[in-house]
Amino acid sequence: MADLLVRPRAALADVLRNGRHGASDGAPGLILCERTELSAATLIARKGQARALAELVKSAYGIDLPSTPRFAGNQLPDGRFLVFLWAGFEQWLALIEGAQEFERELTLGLGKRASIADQSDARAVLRLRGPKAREVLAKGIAIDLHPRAFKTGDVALTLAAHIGVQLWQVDETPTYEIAVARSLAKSLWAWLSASAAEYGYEVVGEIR
Amino acid sequence: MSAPFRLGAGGRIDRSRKLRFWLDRKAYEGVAGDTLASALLANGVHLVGRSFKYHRPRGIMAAGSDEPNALVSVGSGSRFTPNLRATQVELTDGLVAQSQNRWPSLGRDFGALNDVFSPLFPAGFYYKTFMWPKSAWKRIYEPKIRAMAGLGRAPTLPDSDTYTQRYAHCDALIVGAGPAGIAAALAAEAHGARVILCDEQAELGGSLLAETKATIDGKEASAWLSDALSRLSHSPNVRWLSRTTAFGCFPHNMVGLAERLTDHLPSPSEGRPRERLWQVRAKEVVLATGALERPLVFPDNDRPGIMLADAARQYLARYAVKPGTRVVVVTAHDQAYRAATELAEAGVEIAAILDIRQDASGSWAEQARGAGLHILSSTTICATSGRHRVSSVEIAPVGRDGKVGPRSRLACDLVLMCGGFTPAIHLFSQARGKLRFEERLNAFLPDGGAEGVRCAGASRGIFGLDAAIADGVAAGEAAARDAVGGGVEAAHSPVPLPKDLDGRRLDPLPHDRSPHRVKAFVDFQNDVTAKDVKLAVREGFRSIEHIKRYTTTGMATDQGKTSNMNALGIAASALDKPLPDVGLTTFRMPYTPVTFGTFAGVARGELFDPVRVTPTHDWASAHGAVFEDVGQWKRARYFPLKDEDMHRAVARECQAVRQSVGVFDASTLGKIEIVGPDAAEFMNRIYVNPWSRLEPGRCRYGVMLREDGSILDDGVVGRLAADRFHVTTTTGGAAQVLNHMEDFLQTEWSGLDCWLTSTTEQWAVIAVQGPDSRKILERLVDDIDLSAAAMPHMSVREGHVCGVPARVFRVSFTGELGFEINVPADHGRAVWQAVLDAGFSRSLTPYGTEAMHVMRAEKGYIIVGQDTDGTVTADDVGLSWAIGKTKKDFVGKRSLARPALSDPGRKQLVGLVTEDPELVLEEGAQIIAEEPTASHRSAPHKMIGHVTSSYFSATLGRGIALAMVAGGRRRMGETLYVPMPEGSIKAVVTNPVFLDPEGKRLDA
Amino acid sequence: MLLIDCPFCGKRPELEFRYAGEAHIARPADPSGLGDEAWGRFLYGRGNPRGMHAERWRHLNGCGRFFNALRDTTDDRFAATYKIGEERPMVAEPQGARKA
Amino acid sequence: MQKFSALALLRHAFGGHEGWRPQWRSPEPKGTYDVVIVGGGGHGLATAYYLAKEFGISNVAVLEKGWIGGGNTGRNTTIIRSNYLFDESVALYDHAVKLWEALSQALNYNVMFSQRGVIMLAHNVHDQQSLKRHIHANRLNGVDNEWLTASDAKAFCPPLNIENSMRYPVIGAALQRRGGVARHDAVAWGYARAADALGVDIVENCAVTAIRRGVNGALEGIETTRGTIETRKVGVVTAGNTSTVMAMADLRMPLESYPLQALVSEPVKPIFPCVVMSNTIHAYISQSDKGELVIGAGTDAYVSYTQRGGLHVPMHTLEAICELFPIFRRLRMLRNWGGIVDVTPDRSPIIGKTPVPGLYVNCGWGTGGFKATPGSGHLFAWTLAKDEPHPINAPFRLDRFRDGYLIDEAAAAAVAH
Repeated sequence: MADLLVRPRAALADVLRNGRHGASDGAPGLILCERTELSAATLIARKGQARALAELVKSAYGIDLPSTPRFAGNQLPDGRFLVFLWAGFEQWLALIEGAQEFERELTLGLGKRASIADQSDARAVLRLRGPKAREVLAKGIAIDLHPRAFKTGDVALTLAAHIGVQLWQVDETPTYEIAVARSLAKSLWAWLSASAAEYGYEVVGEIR
Repeated sequence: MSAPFRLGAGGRIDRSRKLRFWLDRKAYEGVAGDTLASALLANGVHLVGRSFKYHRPRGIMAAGSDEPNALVSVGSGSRFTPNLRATQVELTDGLVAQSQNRWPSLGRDFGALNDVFSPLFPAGFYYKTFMWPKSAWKRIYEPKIRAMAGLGRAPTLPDSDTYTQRYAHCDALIVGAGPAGIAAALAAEAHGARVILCDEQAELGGSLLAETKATIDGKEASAWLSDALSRLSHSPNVRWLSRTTAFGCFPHNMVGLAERLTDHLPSPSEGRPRERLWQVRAKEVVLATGALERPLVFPDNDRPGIMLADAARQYLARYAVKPGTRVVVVTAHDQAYRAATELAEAGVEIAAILDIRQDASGSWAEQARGAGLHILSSTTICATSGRHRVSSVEIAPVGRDGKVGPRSRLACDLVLMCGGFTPAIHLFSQARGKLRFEERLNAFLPDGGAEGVRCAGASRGIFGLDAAIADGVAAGEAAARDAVGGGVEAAHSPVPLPKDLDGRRLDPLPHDRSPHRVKAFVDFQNDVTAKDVKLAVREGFRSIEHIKRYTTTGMATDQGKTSNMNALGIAASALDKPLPDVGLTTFRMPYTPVTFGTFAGVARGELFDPVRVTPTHDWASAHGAVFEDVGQWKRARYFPLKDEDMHRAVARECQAVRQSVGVFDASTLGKIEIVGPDAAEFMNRIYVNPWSRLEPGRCRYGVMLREDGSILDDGVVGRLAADRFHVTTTTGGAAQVLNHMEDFLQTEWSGLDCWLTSTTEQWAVIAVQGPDSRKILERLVDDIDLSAAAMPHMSVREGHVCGVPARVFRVSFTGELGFEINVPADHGRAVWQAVLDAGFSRSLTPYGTEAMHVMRAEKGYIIVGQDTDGTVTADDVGLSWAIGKTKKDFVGKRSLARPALSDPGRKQLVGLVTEDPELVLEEGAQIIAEEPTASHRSAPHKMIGHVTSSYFSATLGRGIALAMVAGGRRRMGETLYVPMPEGSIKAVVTNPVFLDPEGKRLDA
Repeated sequence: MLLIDCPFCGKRPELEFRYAGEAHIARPADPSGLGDEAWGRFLYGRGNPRGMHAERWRHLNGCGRFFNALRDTTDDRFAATYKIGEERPMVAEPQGARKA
Repeated sequence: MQKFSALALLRHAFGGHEGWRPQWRSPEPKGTYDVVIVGGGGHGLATAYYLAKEFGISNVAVLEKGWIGGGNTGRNTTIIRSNYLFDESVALYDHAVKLWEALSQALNYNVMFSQRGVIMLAHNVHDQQSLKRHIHANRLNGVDNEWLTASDAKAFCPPLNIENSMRYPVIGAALQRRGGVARHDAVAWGYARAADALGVDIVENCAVTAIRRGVNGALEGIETTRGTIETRKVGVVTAGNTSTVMAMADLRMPLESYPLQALVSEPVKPIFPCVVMSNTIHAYISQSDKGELVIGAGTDAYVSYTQRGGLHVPMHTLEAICELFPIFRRLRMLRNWGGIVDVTPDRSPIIGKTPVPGLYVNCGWGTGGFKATPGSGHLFAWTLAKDEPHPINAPFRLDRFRDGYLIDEAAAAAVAH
């Protein structure tokens, strides 16, 4: 009966509506999409194994495991893009596009040096880009996102409208990504969409 | 109907845009750029309010946020707003204002009787009376007092506006956009600082807005201002905010700003927020908040038409309004001469300038003399008259000996007063800066001590345009240097206090009348007079805080901006102490009142607090589930069919599980993965249970205590491998359990080699419970042997369900054969559906938390937080079997040995069955041992316990309850009593396990 | 809102943190060897000083780490934050400390 | 003592109120006293009053480092109620409510005790179970407390929002009709005036700097900023600063001191007829005689003596207020302030003897001390006079934290499940 396969449903599938929303004049202040294709896992370095783990990651994936609130990524030989986001002391969140049983894959490679837990379904990841991105985020995020203070490649674990999030800056446009606990994703969206409304925003299938 | 007191030219107003507005249903006309106050003055209207206590007629005294008198209600319906200062209300077309605290009308106010009887109402009179007869206080006195008090009416409809908030960060926050503030902003920006500049007024510029003659760097002041503003607005590093009040300074340089966005617009465009709260984290703060003009204290100084001198000058210069036609000026400060001179130039008749000082020699005084104005030095005011507007004053010379000479009368329709200026140090003081008293100014000045906060200009006693600008430049540079660093150097230094400071008057003006008869006001809004302050001192109130609280001076909606220093001066001389020794009342946020909605922002409805939902939430709501809030979670409580009430729905759901099968969403349970070589050791220390011998693939019910011995949480734990545990917690306990575990792992046992990861969000948990549960699961699982032999009760297997990687637990919170399927959350909804489809033929029934509660109660399973509270131990609820007896230590073990926790009289968990099976006890009901006889039916009763859980059990056909009863386990079979208002209910103590005590169903 | 210097994440707003009480109160190695008096002191006795206070914080909505801090309870200024296991830094006792 | 009455007001009116004398003296501290009360707040002044009034001990000094009533007495939201859960707490707080009911007459000072009723809101099933447990326990203790449905609550307090659109809708409430508010300053002044009239010395601007003990460890006297005072009995009633004062006797207390903020709106005409509390979404509100809405915010999260807290705390409180009372959204905050509250592990006070002979302590009232002022003063006076606790405060002894006999009102409220 394993053939009776069921289809996954992303955290925000019920609420995201592609198209233009909020103020309709001029270009949208913000463009957003949910990154449904990602697999995720948490890595925690085993006692005293952080350096060894970093070497392993470097040799296995050619990625320098960040030891500060930053992220680092690399295109794997098979074309998939893998990133490691700093997620606390000797902890990381690993994200990869479309992998089956990502946890198993990582465990094979890194299991001796780190404890790994699948989080592919535990978080919703939003990508947002646009001239008003900082204005919108500043309505609920208390850290300074000014280019002088928060740069491309920086990662922050913080609160957005009282909801715990992991935020990182992808490029200077600026483009940001926000990871949020699955059960709270709709609440975060309620706040984000309300905050973006005055600038007008557009929901799309994906942002490249 | 054009405004008779509006000048034909000048001012920062747009005469071409006429605005119609109403006060108390009378229509007037103003122009764009007016405030309500300036427009009323332009129409010759001075009477706008009534005072708090004596209901005295009051007019417009100031021109800004320091106005104590002219409070009005504005708007109507869902936008009605009371207690606004007419001096701050920007005029809009169609604006509707009402005067306050009067009945039936502003002109004829019955409340004014209070003024007649005022001798009976000195400061604090209400502490001395209204005590007899005792019963009259609640019925008569208090309601009367309350009805008299209060100013405007509260709105009666929910606010239809919205509010917004945001965080901001900068190197230098500059508060106040007068000359000093703008100069500071320019300097800080030039040094590369990120700058925020804010000002409470609609237009930036502060005192520059009333500078009609002065020049700066060779430019006219107004030109300099517009150049400066355009430079600031073109800088990417500057954000400037008008209509924005910095209302509070908070720890670590967090400053709160309230920005008004729509009140000045004719029709608030829907969807646009009315106000915005800024939470600004500034590396450095520059306070350029200016200074407040002080009134003079003399008899009847509160009549409409008696105004602060510089306020009158601003009405003239900014709004082109003549506040009167014949003016008497009374002053202790040179600034008033400037006002007189400029009014005279505008064609206003200056009847006289009375200077309480012996001679005034400042430049402004010289100009006034030059203009031939009539100046009387060493002259005071003894009386004023005019019912709704001042019509004359009685003046008298004051001899060198202080004696008041013969009076003479001067007719006038405007009296201007100036007692000097008080630096606005409110925010500096809030920031915990030190203050020092400056004799020569009769003012407190900032004296360091506030980290990253400095003052500039008049707020630190630096008056005069050029000095203020120079001081602002120095402050802006210094702020940039300290915030940005990197070799930025300050080229200028703060301006020193000038030698020839003048203008120092805090005492009331001398007069020749009986001190008991006259009212010389100190706090205008709260009707506090000089004699009230003296009375407080006479009655033994020595601290200024006591005097303030006893007289209520400084406690009105202006927070004493115009009154505090005068009250302090009067108190000091009454106490015969140097003023600084009397102390200064603390400055509190907000600087001016801030709308509740601005603090609350978008937090309403679903944005009030985040909502947590499970993957099946939408399915459940689509199928009519009734939800309950558990922490932030929404949990389906029951699934009523058609017209079912909760009672019948729950009965049906329970019956399905007991007889065939039901399905339940348990995704909200907390899940923590504990991994590593020392995982078992960690478990042994955190839980009361022993874990070392638990086989991989098996589960155990775990209990953990706080260090004080009380139960923290419980849940089933599965051991997936020798070094890997899958821990479950209660829904509400998940966060604190992880925090508890992390605390010990990180701080006490950092040597242990294991790690904790929350997997609560990763897994959707679908509980399939009931005799038929196995048959249904077998259709969805093919790589796990679910047979009783292969997978006994309390075991766990990893495999696939519907082809999805899954962890399947054979566990039960219902007492039936049952399984809990853990699948990745994205698949939760689909697997849920698959289970429903597979169970269709067996009438599989979704059930909610209520049915779950009933069934677990039938089995005597506790719910932490319902059957236990923070005082209950494992033994209290019969869980001592779970404690690893051989373990030397675990969290909470030592506390269990304390006398109170081993007391034989402790409450213990028992079952209760009512004599009448139909009766369901009330949760929270109290239990007593003896039947209350008629003789001692009345309280107090000796309570020996209370009902923690109580339901009607359809399965057992009776009400059942769990209760905590003192020495309960020794009372099996005893009859106890539950006294209710309607009479007491008999109940028998039983074993808390009501159903299948041997657990046959579990092991099916 | 305080600005707290997390040893792992840097300066962050107080909202992200959870206060966790007085620092350097080590759990006794052998609790069962302690009398009620001593155990009661361990559970409940607190210095609660007016002045420099060694306290625990957890960066709950951040990196999740517990750490220690020295803060003057008379003006809420932090003198230092430091990792669990590190010695309490030497800092001058502030003005006005312990004034009743 | 000059009698206060309407007649007296009238009489003095003719003299221009020149005839009023100080409500209490401003004496220099004497060298010795039978009892010294440290702390001139409501509790301390009440203690001194009852020592003189009920136990004939009038050679008493109340030492206040600042101005009397300047601590939490003058900074709280003045809510008075006795609907606690445990027998011990109910006895303690209802003892106070009974004294409140006759206090104005007893002190000849109108403390404006207004029994307008206190409503505590339930927002979920767990709240309901907990409030019902309180209601039944109170009823069997002879203390009034009744259950209201949401619409009953709305009828009792018309501004209350009971819409289901709320994030946490109101599903019911507990009402104690005898609960209410009082004028906080008047309580301090009234007790000061009455105690002074009985011979008690009230010494302001006098801070204790040291506690002197003899060879046997017993208390012998204290050092103050205004000189040494010999005494055999000292009662410490210094809410907010108890740990600091007790440290002078080398005692480490089970206390932590947190900032507690409160605020008032601008005054408006009567609109709010009672007191409403919601422990679940953290809001406490009533309307003062002057017309201001008096609103309690929560404590800040950390120990502090600054009497000031963060902006986010009043923000959170006003979010709750606006959710519960949408018609107040346009009202404006006039004044916000902070106090320091001593919090015990079980959220119940400590009233009794200490390990130091002659040293007594009354502390740990957390956020709820004002309501207990008369009862606390009376019981503490008893304990000081007889050197043993009154049966009502016996359970609130210091050593309960050694034996574990906690009176845990907070834990009893438990957590959501």
